[in-house]
Amino acid sequence: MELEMKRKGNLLILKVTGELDHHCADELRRRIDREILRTLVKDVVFDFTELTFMDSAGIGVLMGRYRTVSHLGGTTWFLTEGKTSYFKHVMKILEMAGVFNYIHKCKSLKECGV
Amino acid sequence: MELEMKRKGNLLILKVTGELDHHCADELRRRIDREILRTLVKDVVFDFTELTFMDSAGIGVLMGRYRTVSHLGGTTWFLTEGKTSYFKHVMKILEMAGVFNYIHKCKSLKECGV
Amino acid sequence: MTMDRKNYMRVVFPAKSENESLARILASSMAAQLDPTLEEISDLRTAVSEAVTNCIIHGYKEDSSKEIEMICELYDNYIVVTVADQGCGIADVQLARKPLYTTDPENERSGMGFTIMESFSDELDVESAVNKGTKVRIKKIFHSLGKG
Amino acid sequence: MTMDRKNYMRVVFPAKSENESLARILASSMAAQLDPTLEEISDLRTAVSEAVTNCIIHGYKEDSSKEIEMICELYDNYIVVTVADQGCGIADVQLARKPLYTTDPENERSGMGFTIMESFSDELDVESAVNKGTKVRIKKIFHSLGKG
Ligand SMILES: Nc1ncnc2c1ncn2[C@@H]1O[C@H](COP(=O)(O)OP(=O)(O)O)[C@@H](O)[C@H]1O
Ligand SMILES: Nc1ncnc2c1ncn2[C@@H]1O[C@H](COP(=O)(O)OP(=O)(O)O)[C@@H](O)[C@H]1O
Repeated sequence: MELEMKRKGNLLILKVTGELDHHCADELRRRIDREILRTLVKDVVFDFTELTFMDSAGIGVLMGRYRTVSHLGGTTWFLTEGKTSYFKHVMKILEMAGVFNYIHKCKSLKECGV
Repeated sequence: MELEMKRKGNLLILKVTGELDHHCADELRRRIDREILRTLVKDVVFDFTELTFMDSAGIGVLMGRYRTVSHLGGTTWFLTEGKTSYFKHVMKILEMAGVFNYIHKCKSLKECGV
Repeated sequence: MTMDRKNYMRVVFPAKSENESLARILASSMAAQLDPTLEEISDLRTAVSEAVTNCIIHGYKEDSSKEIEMICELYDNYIVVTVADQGCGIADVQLARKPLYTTDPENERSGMGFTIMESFSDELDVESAVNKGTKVRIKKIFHSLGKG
Repeated sequence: MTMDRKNYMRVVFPAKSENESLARILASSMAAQLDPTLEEISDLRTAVSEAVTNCIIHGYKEDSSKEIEMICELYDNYIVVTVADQGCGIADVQLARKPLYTTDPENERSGMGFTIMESFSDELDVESAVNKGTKVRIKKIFHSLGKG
């Protein structure tokens, strides 16, 4: 798992690549939470389009960040325009878990209002 | 393992790609021997430059074909200009086994006299 | 109709989270011998990952001195993967299998593990006994192979 | 200095030639947890492949109803892979380990298996007893890691 964090105005872009499982979920959430608190951004957007593996640990990471961000009055976005065949699998898992009842889908960063 | 066989005059070009182990060695030698007897070529050249795995089963395949080809009065060649990092490993194994005391190294197909 | 088992593998490894990815590799390498689709392999990897993670987190509460056993059995057009721990066990399996049910929300567990295992496999059996352990049996049919 | 074992895996699979590649994947996936070089992984894959092939061809004479056991043990900067069969065994291990020595030239065996295992590993132990079986222990140090 690799995490790339970029700030664009009030938005924190979180690109996670590689394999997201329970093994790396803990590190992932610690690094993201630290960055949210450090930069005091309002909104975050998750880019999971280049994951090569994800299981329910990914749901936990998304919903946990959603809680932190909502608490601080921000919005959590999720990029839905992945091109890999694995990304369909990621979407299937997240839809099944009802994640998009809380987290906003977006087709591009433009939609997140930056 | 994939085998690609091409004829060029008196020369049979044998390109083996993928993984060459004991599991596929038997199929490999049967297919090659059938082609040698069918086409009655004189010489053969092995192209192992795109193997992703080889163990001592590769030595057996080379030396076995060398015996058949010599018996029919031909020469066995081996292409040495592989570009992959794995090809160095292949050469290390073949050098260790003394295969090149019998089989002629060549840098390109031109050297095999076609 | 009974089918012959074509191949199998019995593996034991410690309950370390590094081995979640190892377990996925084992199951998918064995499944690959049948040449299923990438999507079918993805389903299997996810289901196996959930089962192994559950042994580590719930069964053994992250005690990595404990062992997990995984058995992969390959048939004509399907694979059966059994993942077992000798940990704390589950008191009410029916309740545990419900979507969103989790005993570990502090660790951001979503309670979707069993639901995912179920929807990404063709059969899911769970046997468990408190203080004895839990055994999960995942059957994944490779419908793409069109046999049987 | 003794080193702690960081991880391990015990695997049992039938003596089928399909499982030669499976055994390579198992050993190299475990080794990859240390992040060695590609070349070091290639050496290990080759050595393991020779050991497993020998169990299948020589130990069990291609009887795929028999089982091979493989144990991978990971330390700080090296791996130990043990491959064992309960097959025919080797009467004279010293002779068997000689380059070019083979009892199976009809099958185009080169007699280079043990020589390759030796030169691609850092330590090779062979224990064998006639009609009991053979156990080969391959130790591969990942010198690239520069530890220990
Ligand atoms: N191997 C296990 N050992 C003990 N309890 C388990 C095991 N697997 C699952 N459980 C119990 O079942 C519950 C639901 O599991 P699951 O659906 O995978 O969700 P999650 O792992 O997110 O909690 C867990 O919270 C746990 O209480
Ligand atoms: N697992 C084994 N069981 C029984 N005999 C073995 C085993 N491994 C090796 N041998 C014996 O040792 C000989 C040399 O082995 P090796 O150097 O690997 O060469 P090869 O496999 O090409 O014959 C074999 O020909 C066989 O007689």
